[in-house]
Parts: sequence; structure tokens; C-alpha cells
Amino acid sequence: MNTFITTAGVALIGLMLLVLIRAIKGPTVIDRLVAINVIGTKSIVLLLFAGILFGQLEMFVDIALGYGLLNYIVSIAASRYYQHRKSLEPEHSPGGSSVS
Amino acid sequence: MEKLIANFNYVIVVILMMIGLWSMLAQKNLIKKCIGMAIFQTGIILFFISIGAKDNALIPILTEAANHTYPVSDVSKVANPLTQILMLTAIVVGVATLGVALALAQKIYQQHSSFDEDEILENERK
Amino acid sequence: MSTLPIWQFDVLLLILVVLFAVVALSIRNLMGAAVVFGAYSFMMCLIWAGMGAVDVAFTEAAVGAGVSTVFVVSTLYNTGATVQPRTGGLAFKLFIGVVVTIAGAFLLSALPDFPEWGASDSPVNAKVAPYYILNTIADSHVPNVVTSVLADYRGFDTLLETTVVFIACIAIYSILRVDKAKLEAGEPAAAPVPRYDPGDSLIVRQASRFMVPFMQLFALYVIAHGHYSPGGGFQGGVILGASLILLAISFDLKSLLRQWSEKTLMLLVAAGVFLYAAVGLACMFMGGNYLDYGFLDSILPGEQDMARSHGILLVEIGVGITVMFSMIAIHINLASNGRFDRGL
Amino acid sequence: MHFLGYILISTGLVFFLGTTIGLLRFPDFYTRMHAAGKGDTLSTVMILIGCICLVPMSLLLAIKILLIINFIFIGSPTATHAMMDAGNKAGATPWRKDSK
Amino acid sequence: MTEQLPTIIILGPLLGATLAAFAAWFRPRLSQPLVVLGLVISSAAALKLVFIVADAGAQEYWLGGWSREQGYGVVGIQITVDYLNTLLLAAVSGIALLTSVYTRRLVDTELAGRQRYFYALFSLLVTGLLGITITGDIFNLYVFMEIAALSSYALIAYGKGRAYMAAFNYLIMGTMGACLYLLGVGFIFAKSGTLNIDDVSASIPALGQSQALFVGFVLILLGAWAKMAFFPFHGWLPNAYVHGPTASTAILAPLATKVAIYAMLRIMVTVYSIKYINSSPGIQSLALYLSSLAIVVASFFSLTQINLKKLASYFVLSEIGYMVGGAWLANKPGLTGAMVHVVADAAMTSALFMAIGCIVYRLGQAQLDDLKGVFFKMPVTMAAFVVTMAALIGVPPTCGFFSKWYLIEGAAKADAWHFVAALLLSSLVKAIILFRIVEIGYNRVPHPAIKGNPAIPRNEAPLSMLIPTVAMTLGLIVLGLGTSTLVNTIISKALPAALAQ
Repeated sequence: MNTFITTAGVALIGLMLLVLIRAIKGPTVIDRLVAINVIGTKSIVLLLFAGILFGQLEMFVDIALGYGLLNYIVSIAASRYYQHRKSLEPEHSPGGSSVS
Repeated sequence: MEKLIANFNYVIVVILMMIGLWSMLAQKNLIKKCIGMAIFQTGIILFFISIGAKDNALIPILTEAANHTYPVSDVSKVANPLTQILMLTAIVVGVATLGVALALAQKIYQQHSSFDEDEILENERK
Repeated sequence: MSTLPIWQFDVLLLILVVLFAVVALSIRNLMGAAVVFGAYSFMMCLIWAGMGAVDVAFTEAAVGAGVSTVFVVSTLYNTGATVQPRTGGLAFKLFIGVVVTIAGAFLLSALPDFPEWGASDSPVNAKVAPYYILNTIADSHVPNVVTSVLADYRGFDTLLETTVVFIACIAIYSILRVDKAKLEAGEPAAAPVPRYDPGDSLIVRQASRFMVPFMQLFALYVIAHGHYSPGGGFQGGVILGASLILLAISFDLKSLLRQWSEKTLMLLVAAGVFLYAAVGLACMFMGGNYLDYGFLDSILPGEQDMARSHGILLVEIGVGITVMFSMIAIHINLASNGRFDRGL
Repeated sequence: MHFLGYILISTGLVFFLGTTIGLLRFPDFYTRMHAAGKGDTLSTVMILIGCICLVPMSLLLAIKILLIINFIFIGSPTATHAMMDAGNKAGATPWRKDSK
Repeated sequence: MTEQLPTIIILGPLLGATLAAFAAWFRPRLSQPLVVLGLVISSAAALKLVFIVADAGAQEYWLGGWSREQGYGVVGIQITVDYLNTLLLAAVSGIALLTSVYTRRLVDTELAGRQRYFYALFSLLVTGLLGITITGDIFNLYVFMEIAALSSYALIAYGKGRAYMAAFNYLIMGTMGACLYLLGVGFIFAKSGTLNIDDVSASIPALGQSQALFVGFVLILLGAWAKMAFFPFHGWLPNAYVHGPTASTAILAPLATKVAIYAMLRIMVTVYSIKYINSSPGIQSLALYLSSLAIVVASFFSLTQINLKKLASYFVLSEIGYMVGGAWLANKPGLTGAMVHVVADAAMTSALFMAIGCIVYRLGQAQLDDLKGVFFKMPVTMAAFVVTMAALIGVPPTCGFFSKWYLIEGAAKADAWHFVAALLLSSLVKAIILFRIVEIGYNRVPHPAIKGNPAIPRNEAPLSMLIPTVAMTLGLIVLGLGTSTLVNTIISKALPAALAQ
């Protein structure tokens, strides 16, 4: 079982690395935000995997729970920023479109 | 070289420290300075946690479920709690510093409408 | 090479973390930097968990990743600064780069001298730390060694740590708070705050309304159960604070301030520190040293070890109160630029 | 039971792979959001249920993980909605067939 | 009860601060008396401890009752009052007490409407400084350092205007210093496995030639230098002290940097040892050259200033050079001089900034050109100012003379003639500045005592400010006369036995 979980965890991290490419590329902040949100959710899963590997899952569930809640708050706060501010400058080229 | 791989964490600590220090000193943007400061701090936290890590150790909560017996028979099977306490303190201190820095940054922006250090200093010289 | 099962994750995560740090600093849009920085902290939290530091992971998740990202976002919200203009000064940056590289090389020169990563017989792991692991149950009946060291063996550190949060709160308050007279005289805000449109967030509001009670319940559990599971005053306090911050974000600041007035918030921040210090003083009056909870056995139920356990709970509650209300007060100050009317 | 766990976790990973590809390859913010919102939530929930099936655990622990699932089921779509709304308000341009 | 005294030193200002934070919402006028009360308790305890230590040697105190365990070393946090820090503890708490009385009027006028948490922050700053001085645990020292730092950022930021940027720069440098210190602590901790200062110093010789320990030492040193605004890291200090409100600088300038120097001394003398420093001559001569440079540069800059506060903050910078240099001479007179000078300079700087505060309170600003006739307007203040300047220059019966004497003796012994030259140059520059101020303040106006000239009305600062100023100035002379007693009974015992020749 541990081998499977480890493999799954490594695969998860690999996919997170790919998602990170979106966070690096942008082009707008809101794209980064989506990517980061995905990474955050997947971190919850990784935490549980770590708990399984340590054999003390009950200790890691609490962290995962807190983690999920705060990830939610961060997402809401960041999107509130744009709901109120209503400006979304693409950063690299002022005239460029948001299409990558 | 082997030492380098075995102590990979320390290398990362040094890299994070360099990144943080560089952006604290060289970045002109106040918010970036704050972020660099936080990265520096996490680098130090990583260092402390790394020196307290143990192979094959369980987390420092002595529950029966993890086959811990009272008193603990093998100390090397429980992760080091001391470094963890120290870093709890460091994390909290870090966020407190970050908060104060951000409050100052807001006030500075209120005066100068800019986060750019050069621009602010130019404004102040006038 | 290590046989720690989590080892495979560790290298990958560390590389990921460095990537995040570089990305956070190289993104020119400050919002983007803030968001990526939040993710950086979340990654760090995974690394702590991987090395068995669950309490640190919890704190990092709550404080480092959650609340401090919200702080950065609300600062940006208040200033409206998004894009950082390209500035020159390349020579200066290079010079600092050289200095920093020298410093890094100097640090690396100490690397061969360190005990191997994960060695259980290194000085750090073999000298003082085993005492805590071997004696926590006998001394204070707290299975979570971190909690007992935090609040008992090194309780003074924690008192001061709470004081640091308290200082941050009153420092931010005195830096940012605009007094009423000036507010009425029309001192300009840092940037014009956009008008709040109440109709735009029905879904967010309903979801938050559903989640907040669970969060608070969970936070109380974290504080109360800190003896037996990761958590304690800091983590629970931050999550309690975060639940109210969530309310403030998804509704508005006014509705939060109706429940908790400025005065109540700031008084409670001081009250937590005072509670902690007073528990210590009580030990002194009972004849022990400062913060020696064992001497509380005549007023708390149980023998010395249980008195310690209860003393730890008391100070954790003090910590929780201070941290919770500091986080709220800091958020209100940062989000409304000290005007206490509306904000993020 | 174990078998179910393996299948659920693997399926979750496949869904996450889909999310990643979607995030990387879709042309504009809204479509990326679509990939991230749906695939991410589903894959996380599947992996978490997989963990419940895979690891022998007490009822309380299972309830805690179910609580996490509950939060993700509420929080993730809400965050997605908030981000989508933010993107819309901030003026992210949707992709059309004729735009380059 | 006497065994509880060490912790009372810390608890006085800490509890005073929390009570002041409560009072700020009910009876704002009550904040200051509460803080003063806390400081009275604290300084009484510190004074009592000076005598106890002089009689009975170092006093140890175990927080939470956790002391040394067989086979593990110290498991709790220790605070110690010994020969090295007892004088500084008394000086810090005493100066803080006088300053807390002194600042009341300044706060009421300068910070009107914003003073709600001033005294709480003031008291917390003092808590941090006393804590750095008293603690016997290198990590605990970091936490106290941050307490002192965070409250001083807020105190500087009270100044508004350019103070915010000054405070921000201070914050960046201060955090960098604290982080470097913490990293250094980590290096030491990784090698020695303990955080208690006594245990660490006991385990260092056994570790032999260790690169990690050396790097840790350098990191701690750099951290302390950034905190104390030593030469390459000095940029934040003048701005912070000039743009911060006078009430805040009155407490920050005398104490914040001195306590950082004490921390450096503690690490050098107790944690590592003088032997360790002597065995790394490269860094020793580097530090000496840097301190000479610091003194020369700061003296040069102070000559060009036209603002009294900025002038004084450059004095602070040059005095830091004295103490760092004295410590790095690493011989008996040098270290004695540094230790005496830490206390003496805290008192001198405090008196200087108090006098400047009085002038600013009455004249509204502190440009040199505005000082015309100030000797007739505020004779008592200016008398105090002249005595303080004499102490800074090093005129005999004041304390500045004796500490400088020790420093020069040490430098001569170590053949560090550039340091001697720098010391003499800085005295010369201070004398020049004193004469310049006398010239402006006394000679630029027609003498009012001569008939026909316009009379200049007396306009002294209020008594609540004047009395602390005068008391502090008299303290300089008393301290000067008592120097030999202090050195014989306390300071010479703080030095390691290896140095006693």
C-alpha cells in the first residue's frame, strides 16, 4: 500500500509542477489564482498521503481540514480583490490579450 | 559531493536565504521586500526543522495508536519536538513583522502613491 | 541515503518551493506575487509535515499561508497598486547579487561540518530533546510533546511570542488608525476605495454563512484538543480569527464591527496576554517560580502533573484569545486602511 | 475494499491529469477555469474517498475526512464561482474562434 | 522573595504595558502612571540585584522551575543576573523610568490625539531590552530582540511624514539582523544541541575547530551589527532618529543600540570566549578597522549636520564604534572600557537626547541656526547640555573620561594605533561642535546683561522634563566618580579569569 501511496504522491507532485507552469505563464493574475487554487486543493490530498505513510492519519486530518478552510479564504479574498477593483492588467505586454 | 546530496536541505536553505536576502536589499518595491523577508524567514525555519528531523521517526505525539508505549522505549523513533517549538515561535514572529511592514507600506503609499523605493526617496527629497 | 518514506517527496517539494520563491519574486504584478507567495507557504507546510513537524505545519498553514496572504491582498486592495514598473539600477542589483552569493558560499562552507540530515544521534536530537519525549507524560500528562514543551518547559518563550502578536496588533493599530476627527475632516484614503456592491456575492455569502460555524467549532476543538493532537492556542486562535475574517470578506466590515466593536477587540487582545501573565503570577504567589504550573495544584483539580496539564490549557486559552482578536484587528486595520468603515 | 480504494485514487489521478492538461492547453481564462473547477473538485473528492477505503480507520476519522470532502464540495465551487465572477468583472476576454 | 527578583525585572514593564493597554480605553491619562509604576518596581528590583550580585555573585532563575537535569543539560529557560549584565539592567530600567516621566509633556503636545498606545509600546520596548539583557538562553534572546524591535518600529512610525519610510527601512534592516542572528543560533544549536548560554559555552571547546561554529559566530555578529547600526549597516539609524518623534528617540537612542552591543558582548565573552576571538585574528582586525572607520565617518558626518537631532544620532553612531572596537581589542582594559562605556554611553546619550528634547519642546525645531540666544532662554537645560557634551568629549570628572581612558589604554596595549587616533579625532570633533553650539547659542545675540541690549525672557522647559534631564546629567558625574568602584567590584569580575594579568 505504501508503495502505491508514494507513487501516487510523486505523480501528484509531478502534476502540480505542471500546474505551476500555468502559474508562471499567467498571463493574467486570475489565471495564476486558478492554478494556485488547484495546487492548494491538491496539497490537502498530499497531506493525507503523508499521514498514511506516517501511519498516523488522525493527526494529519486536522491539518488538512484547517488547510482546506484557509485555502478557501485565500481564494475568496483574492477574488474579492478583483470583484471590487475591477482592473486586470496583463503584466507583460500592456496591449496583449489574455490568450496564451 | 555525497555530502551535498545527503545535506540537500541545507543547500536549499542557503538558496532560499540568498533569494530572500537579495530581494530584501536589491528589490525596489516595498511589497516585494516584504515577500523577500518572509522567504528569508521560511529559509531559516527550514534549517531548524531539518536539523531536528530524524529518519523513520514518527510525529511527536505519543498516542497508543502509533504503538507508542509510556514511557517511550526508543527516543529515536519520535521526531524532535524542540526545534518545532522554536519554529512555531519564529513563524508567529514572522507574521507579526509582516503585518507591521504592510501597515507601514500602506502609510507610505498613502503619502507617495507609489511602492517604488526610488520614487519615494525622490519625493521625500523635494 | 535516507530510508525515511517521505524522502521521495522531500526533494521534489524542496525544488518546487525554490521555484515558487523565484516565481513570487519575479512576477511583476503584485497581486500575482502575493498569490504565488501564498502557494509557497502551502508548499512549505507540506515539507514541515513531511519531516514530522505537524504543529509547525499547522501553524504555517494557518498563519503563514492563510492569514498573511490575506494581509498582503488587503494591503494591495487598499492601495490599488498592481503593476510594478520596470526600474533600472541593474548595477546595484548585480552588486547585491555578488554580495549575497559570497554570503551563500560562506554558509555552504560550513556544510561538511553538519551532522547528516536525519541522523538521530546528532547533538540536536540527542542532547536536550530526549528529555521532553521521555518525561512529558510523567511531568504534565500531555501526549503531544510539542504542546507540553511549548506551554510548559519553554512557556516563557510562548508568553513572549503572544506578546509579540499583541505588540504587532497595537503597533498596526497606532500606525494605521485614523481618528474620528480626521476622518470627518476628510483625510484622503490611500486610494479611492471602490463602492461596495452588495448584490454581487449571494453565493459566496451563503457558502460562507454555512462554513463559518463549522470553522469555529473546529477551531475550538483545535484549542481544547491541543494536548492530544496537533494544534493549540495559536492554530485554533488563528482559525477562529480567520472565520471572522471570512465573514468580514464575504459580507462587509461593518457587519463584523457591529458584533465586535473596536474597543472590545483591542481590550480582548490585551486580555489574552494578561491571562497568560496572570497564570504565571499565580504560580509565583503559590510559592513556585514564574510559570511553574505545578504549584497550582491547590487551586486546580488533580495532582501536580494534572495541575500542569490544566495550567497548559489555561495559557493556551490566553494565547488563543490574543491571537484570535489580534488577527481580526490587524485584518480590519489593514483592510480598511485604519478607517474602520469598509474594505476588502 | 482495498481494491476500491486503489481504483478511486487512480481515477482521481486521471481526473487530475485532465485538469492539468486543461489548465495548460485551454485558450482562455474561462475555459481553464472550467477545467480547474470541475476536474479539481472531483479528483480531490475521489482520492479522499479512496483514502477512506484504503486505510483501516476509526469512525471519527472517517467522519473527519467526510467533513473535509464536505468542505471541498462547498468551498471549491464557491471559490470557482467567485474567481469566475472576479474574472468577468475585471474584464478577462473570452476566447473566440476567430481571435488568433 | 529575593530569589524572585530577576523575573520581577521583566514582569514590571510587561504587566505595566498590558494594564496600560487596558487603561487606554477607559482612563487614557492613567496609562503613563501605570507604566511608571511598572518601571519603578522593575528598577527597584534591578538596583537591589546590583548589590546582591556584588555580594553574592551571579543569580540564576529558572522559569517554570525547569532547571538542569542530569544528563540532559538545561531543559527550561534560564535567566541570569551576573557581573556582566547587572549594571546594564539597572541602567536600562533607571533610564527608562526617568524617560517615562520625562516624555509625558512631549507626548501630550507632539502626539496629541494619537497617544493611545504610546506608553504600552514604550513599556513593551523596555521589556524587550531588559529581556535581551537578562536572558540566559540564545533563542529567548531572539524573541526579546523581536519584541524590542517591533515596538520600536511603531514608536518611530509615530513621527508621521518621512518617519514611515525611515521606520520601514529600520524594519527591513532590523529583521535582516534578527534573521541572521537566528540563523547563527541555528548553526550553534546544530553543533552543540542546546540553547542555554552556559551549556553552549561549556560545549564549544570540546567541538574544536569547527567551521559551522565559526560561520554561526560570524552570522550572529553580523546580526548584532545590523541591529546596532554598526558601520556598514548604519544607514537606517539617522533617518529613524531624526524623523521619529522626540519622545520615542529619547528612549530608543540611549538604549536600543547599547543593548544590541551588550548582546554582542555576551556572545563574545560568555558563549564563545576571548580565546576563541584571539584565535581568529582576521575577523578581529577587520572589526577593529571597521570600528575606527565607523568613528571617523560618523564624526565627519556630524560636522556637516545642521540639525541637532541628526547631529546627536551621528554621535550615537560614533559611540557604537567605540564600544565595538573596545570589545574587539579583546584585552582586559579594552573589554573593561567597552563594558563601562555601554553603561556610561546609555546615560550620556539619554542625557543628550533629553536636553535636545527640552530644546525642541520650547523652540519647536532643532536646527542649529535656531539656537540663537538659547543659553539665555534655557540656562538650566543648556548647562545640562554642556555637561553632557563634556562627558561625550571625555572631560575628567564625568563618566565619559574614564571609559575612554580604558579604551585608549586597551588600544595602546593591542597596538591598534588607528583606533587611538580615531578616538582622539572623535573627541576633537565633538569639542568643535560644542564650541560651535556655544558660539551660536551664546555669542550670536547681544548679551542681555549689558545695558541697552534687549532682554531675553527665561523660557525653561516644564519641570517634569527638566528634573529628569538634570538628574540624568548629575548621574553622569556620579557615575564618573564611581567608575573605579564599579570596575573593581563588578566589571573586573565579569571578565574571564584567563584575561586577568
